[in-house]
Amino acid sequence: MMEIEAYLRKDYITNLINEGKRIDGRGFDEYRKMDIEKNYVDDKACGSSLIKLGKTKVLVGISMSVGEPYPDKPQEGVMTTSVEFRPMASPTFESGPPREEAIEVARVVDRGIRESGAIDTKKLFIEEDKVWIVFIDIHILDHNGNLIDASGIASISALMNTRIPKYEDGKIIYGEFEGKLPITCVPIPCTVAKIGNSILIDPNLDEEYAMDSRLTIATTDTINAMQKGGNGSFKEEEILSAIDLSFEKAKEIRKLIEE
Amino acid sequence: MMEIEAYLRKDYITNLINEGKRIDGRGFDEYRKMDIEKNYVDDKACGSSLIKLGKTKVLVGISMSVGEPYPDKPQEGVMTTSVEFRPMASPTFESGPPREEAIEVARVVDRGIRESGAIDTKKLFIEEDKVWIVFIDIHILDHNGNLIDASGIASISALMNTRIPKYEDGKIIYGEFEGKLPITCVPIPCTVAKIGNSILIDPNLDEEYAMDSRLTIATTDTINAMQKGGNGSFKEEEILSAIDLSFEKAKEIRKLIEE
Amino acid sequence: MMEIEAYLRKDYITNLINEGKRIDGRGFDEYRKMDIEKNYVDDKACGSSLIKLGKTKVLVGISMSVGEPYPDKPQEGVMTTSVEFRPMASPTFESGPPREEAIEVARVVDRGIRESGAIDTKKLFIEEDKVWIVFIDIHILDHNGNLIDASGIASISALMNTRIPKYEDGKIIYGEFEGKLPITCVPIPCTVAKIGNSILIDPNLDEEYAMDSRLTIATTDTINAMQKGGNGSFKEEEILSAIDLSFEKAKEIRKLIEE
Amino acid sequence: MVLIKDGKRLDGRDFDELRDVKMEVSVLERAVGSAYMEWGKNKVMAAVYGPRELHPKFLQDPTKALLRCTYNLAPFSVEERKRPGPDRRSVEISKVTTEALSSVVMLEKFPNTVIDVFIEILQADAGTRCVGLTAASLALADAGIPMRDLVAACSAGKIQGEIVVDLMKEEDNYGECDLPLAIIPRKGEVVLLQMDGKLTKDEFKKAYELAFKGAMKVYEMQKNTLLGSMKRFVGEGGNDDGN
Amino acid sequence: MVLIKDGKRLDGRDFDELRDVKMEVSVLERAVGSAYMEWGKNKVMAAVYGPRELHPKFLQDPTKALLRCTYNLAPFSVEERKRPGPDRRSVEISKVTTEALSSVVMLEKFPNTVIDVFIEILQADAGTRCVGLTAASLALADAGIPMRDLVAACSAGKIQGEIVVDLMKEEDNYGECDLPLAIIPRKGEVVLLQMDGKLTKDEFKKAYELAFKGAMKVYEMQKNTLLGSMKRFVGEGGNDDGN
Amino acid sequence: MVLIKDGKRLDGRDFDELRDVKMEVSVLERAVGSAYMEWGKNKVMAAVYGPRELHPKFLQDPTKALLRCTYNLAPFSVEERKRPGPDRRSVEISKVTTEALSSVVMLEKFPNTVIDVFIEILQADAGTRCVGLTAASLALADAGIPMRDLVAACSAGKIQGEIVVDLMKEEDNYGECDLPLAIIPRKGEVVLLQMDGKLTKDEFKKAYELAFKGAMKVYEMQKNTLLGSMKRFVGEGGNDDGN
Repeated sequence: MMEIEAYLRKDYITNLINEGKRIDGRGFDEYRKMDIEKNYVDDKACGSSLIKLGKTKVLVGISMSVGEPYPDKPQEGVMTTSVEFRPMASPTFESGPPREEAIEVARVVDRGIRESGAIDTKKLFIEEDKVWIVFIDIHILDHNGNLIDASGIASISALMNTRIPKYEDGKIIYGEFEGKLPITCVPIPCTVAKIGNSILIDPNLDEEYAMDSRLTIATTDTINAMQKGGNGSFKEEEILSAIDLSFEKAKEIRKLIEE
Repeated sequence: MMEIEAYLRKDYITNLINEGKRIDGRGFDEYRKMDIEKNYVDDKACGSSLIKLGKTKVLVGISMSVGEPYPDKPQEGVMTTSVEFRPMASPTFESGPPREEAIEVARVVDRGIRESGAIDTKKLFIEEDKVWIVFIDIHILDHNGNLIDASGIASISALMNTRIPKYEDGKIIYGEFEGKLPITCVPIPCTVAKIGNSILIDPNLDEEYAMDSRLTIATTDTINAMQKGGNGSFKEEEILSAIDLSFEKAKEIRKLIEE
Repeated sequence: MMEIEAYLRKDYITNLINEGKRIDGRGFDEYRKMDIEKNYVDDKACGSSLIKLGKTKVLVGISMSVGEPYPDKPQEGVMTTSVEFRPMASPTFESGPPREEAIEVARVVDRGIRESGAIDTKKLFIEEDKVWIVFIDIHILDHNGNLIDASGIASISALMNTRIPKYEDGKIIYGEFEGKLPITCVPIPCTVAKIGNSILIDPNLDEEYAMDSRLTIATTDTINAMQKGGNGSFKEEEILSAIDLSFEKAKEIRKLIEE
Repeated sequence: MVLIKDGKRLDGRDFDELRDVKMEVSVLERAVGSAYMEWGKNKVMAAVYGPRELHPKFLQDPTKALLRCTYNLAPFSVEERKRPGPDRRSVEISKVTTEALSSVVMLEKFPNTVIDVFIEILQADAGTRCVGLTAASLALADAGIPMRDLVAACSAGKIQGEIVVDLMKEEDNYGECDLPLAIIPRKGEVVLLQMDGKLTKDEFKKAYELAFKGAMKVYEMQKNTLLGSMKRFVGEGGNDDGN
Repeated sequence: MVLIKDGKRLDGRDFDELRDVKMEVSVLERAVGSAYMEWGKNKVMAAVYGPRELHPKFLQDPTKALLRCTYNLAPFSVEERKRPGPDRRSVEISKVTTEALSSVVMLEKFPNTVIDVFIEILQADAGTRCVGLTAASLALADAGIPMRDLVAACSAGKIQGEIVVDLMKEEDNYGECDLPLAIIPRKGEVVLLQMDGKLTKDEFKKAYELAFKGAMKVYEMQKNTLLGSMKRFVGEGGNDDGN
Repeated sequence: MVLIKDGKRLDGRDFDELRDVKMEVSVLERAVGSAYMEWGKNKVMAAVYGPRELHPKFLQDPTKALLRCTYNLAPFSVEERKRPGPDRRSVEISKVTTEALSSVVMLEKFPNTVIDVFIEILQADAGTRCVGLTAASLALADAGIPMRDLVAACSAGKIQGEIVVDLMKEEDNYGECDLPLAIIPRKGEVVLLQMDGKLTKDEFKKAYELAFKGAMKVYEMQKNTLLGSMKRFVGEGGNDDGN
């Protein structure tokens, strides 16, 4: 529950924003410094990326296993996205099964990737009743705001450097690889926060405390996923300008991770 | 835990009963008004019934799926009964897995149907290792007393209007049907409560607070299931007269749902 | 959490030990009276032993079922060890899934048996993808100290009197047997406690409250498993002398259960 | 699957036409407030308990009530039985529903308490989160919980390249996009917005407008329902009514 | 399977004959009270803890103690291993056992507390709920918990058309009906009654009488066991006993 | 699998040679203290929160803090994905890690509180419990929690009949024995000791000595790391540093 200090901090941030300033000096349309270390879990995972978005740290690892397809798509591989808010990342995170905040992050990241068709799941068919399962595991290590974007960007980056293990005689040969995971496009989620009447991108932790609501828009060449969060509301024009901003920022970020 | 108000209410009800009266004016051997809406979940469930027993509301839906038989009965279909005390139904119900009260309702309803052989499970065999599974899902929506009878009556009513989906090439074709679920008899549970030295049928919520114990008897042409509940005790003659009452009332109810 | 009484008891025990005495008059290298009733669950389990170690009572039952082998050992049977701290056994045990203390007991017992190769799992192969699964279920009934040794000794004793059920046409015929479970050696765990500067074997409950740390050593003709527990520390020479003591005591106990 | 033929949808609707909607309040005895809705083939019940004391105490907020919405899909509400208990989809819907309603309920009036809203989907046929949220809003009003406005919801989507309002099951399954929207009508602002599929910005604008107009229609029905309920209440209590 | 031959049952018993029953109390060190029973091939232990303070506090009843019985089937107690943890059957048996014992334990003497009764089925061979309840009643007496009476239990059933007392496993599996009964002997009233199968009213009466008489025999054994235990206790404490 | 060739191990190490070890502290923003380690292919992070008030209150110890270590293997840290959530192995490692650290942390200084230590194995390649414990010890120091000493850990084992230090994955899989050890270096005593496999007493002595020496090397690295961190801290705050 919110305490006095949280209220004061919220007031302080809101006043600052109303004056057109952010606590860390950024412009309203400016992301924090983003640093992506690809193949961080180089020896064990099939793919991985560690992202530092300001002081937020998220590690995404990709595991591949062989399993059954969904009955309604018998010729396609399967992807599944899990998020763990590790208790290491914040004093408010607890051990135990994911709570609703973690589930929301997982589902929004999942939708951006799934709906854009970023993974060419048709190429993950092995034989009847056997397809590749792609596990996207998002490990939150240090929570300093905007977990959705950090998680989504690290996820697509990790998928882009994922290799498919060798599969012979019904067994996966870990450590040997057959090729790269087929990726068709690069969906990027961008999140804006609304504080007072201002819209600003990539809220840090303090700004998340102060925000009334947020809106995430994941884009490729189209919009692929949207998610409004928080107890506040958005006007139509705010949504439309957030869409423009998302397309623009996604282009910049896409360059960064395609390097 | 019981509070002062509950004690007062219990006293009031008990005194009333001792004077030969019920709070809603019914006779001791009289059910509340019973209203059954068959096929309530008309488009999705294989069978369903919504019962209103006084102000108690219970919705039962039947789902059919294909699975493995029990090893000791390889030629027979399977039935399974679940009860959910939805938190919507009472301020004392909580979200989460069923507690002992819900489990008891499920098991007593299940026994009445199972032991009477109401479902002709031998006709639910499909092929080796494949039989129909009949799911009876009991959804308590509004708890105003006597959940066992409401659940049991709605369950057999729902089963009686259940259709078996089409099954082709190892897949269920939902929305198309092959025939009706084979029902051989109509087991009806009747519950009496003991308050002071009086035995009365179909206790409402207030009477359940006041009752010392209850006895449920599910009958077809024989007794198929019995369950004593509550912290009190029964004399032999009370049990025997409850049996007579159960046979008699079951006949009336059977007519109602066979309409 | 520890209470005043526990502190006083701890002090009392520690002082006693420092004077070279134990509360029940035993020598530091002396086990409590050990009584083993083999085949206690004579009619239902495949093997069983009830041990009384002083006032500690542990019942171990062995169940056999047929299942899949581990992928990396397709020709070998499987063993699995579970411990339940039944709430009957102590006012501090609660219903629910095993807590860390119970898991530790299970894992230490398991390691002693597994690492010594006591069960000849290669003889538990049935046919492709089908092997015997040996379930060791440890049921703590009365906790008066040294649960690891009591559990480990009862487990190997139960395994030694385990029979393999008949298996015909893909089904287990319970109650008929094909032969004995193949046992190659008799691993015995011995636990010492460190109280002050003293090392003593087979701590009872009071001594467990007072002990700084404990060390379990499971032996056959070699050491097969070790586990240090508790918040204190051990010197090298203490460990070495505990090893000697463990080999020696294991011999005595082995005689007892091989009778 | 052909979803559009001769400019009409599978069930004969125009692109901007809602399915049939029925609303009723005070349908349950035990709950403080309740509502029942049919919307196309959807059948949904909502119930409100509280404000009541929140346990355990350390969860209490001395400045406002906690609002807690629980969305639940009955096992038999869909063709292939759904296993009981919350899955990740239900948890997410519960969360966005709670947030949407938190924007209107005057939580500050009931410090240290919890207001529970339970949404049961009894039969599901696409758009259940919109129906559930709309019904929950009615149940809150029925419970007499003070609100700044109602919340009304409606979805839009894209099927065979066309933007249409209020997808039914087949359109949801075989269509290209779904966009559920909830608004607070008096301010005309958005309190729930989700989307998945593929939409250009222009398509989004069109879908947004259709969903918004749909929600405004739903809002009118909500007001009429509550008005009818109040009239009935006045009528029942008054002297001039013979019923 | 032939269950009756020449008027005798599989194990040679007459229709109204109980299996062998053994009882013992004070078998555990840590528990406040405990009992062990063998009944046919059943082996059952019961233990009592409390009255002790109930946590969390909001569960406390200021007018009486909470009684909580937990019935548990050990994994190895049946031929095909039972997975650890409570299943629906165990939960139901725990509930009816708790209710049966609540009728005799003087709960009103220990407000705000809980009395826990743990029943462990170590080997199971039909009728375990009757054995468990009978043992639990002994363990409560052994713990010195004040009771208005003991509870004694016994089952009856129908096999091959005959009503018989105290079914063993094969009779339970292949028989037509099982009726477990528990009574408070002094009042002669029923505190546990369950039944499943097929019985006419007349058959029920016959089964009821057999089970009732069986329970009365069990009651005599319970009293003797407790008397023996008290004698031993007096003997141990006294001066005139050389043991 | 051949693990030793020409007196050298698979990765060219001598029998008494450790894998490469890297240490860093203060790597996380939110945690009170944190550390990162690479040890061979292992990558491990540790974080400390607290001392903070312990809830629920009845768990509080008025004489000292509760130390609670949680060891967790990330799903992608091993080749075949590990299902999230604690398994029995993790629970056991968490327990022995907690006990090892309890021997040095001055818990008595913080009554009624809890100190949480979280260990995340991000990439696993044998010996993770030793790495985790070593990192946890650094994180506690980084958090400024008063300790009597650091805890340093290292394993030894037997491969192809030879006793060697610090097993890597292949050696652990195909070797005959693993013996993880943790010490409090100033007293030279053992606070964690586990072993499984087959060892004679003489082999144990040899393995013990190798592991002990390995842990002493690790201890030196720990001290240097913390010293470096302090220097950097002093440097950053001081006037004479141009960085």
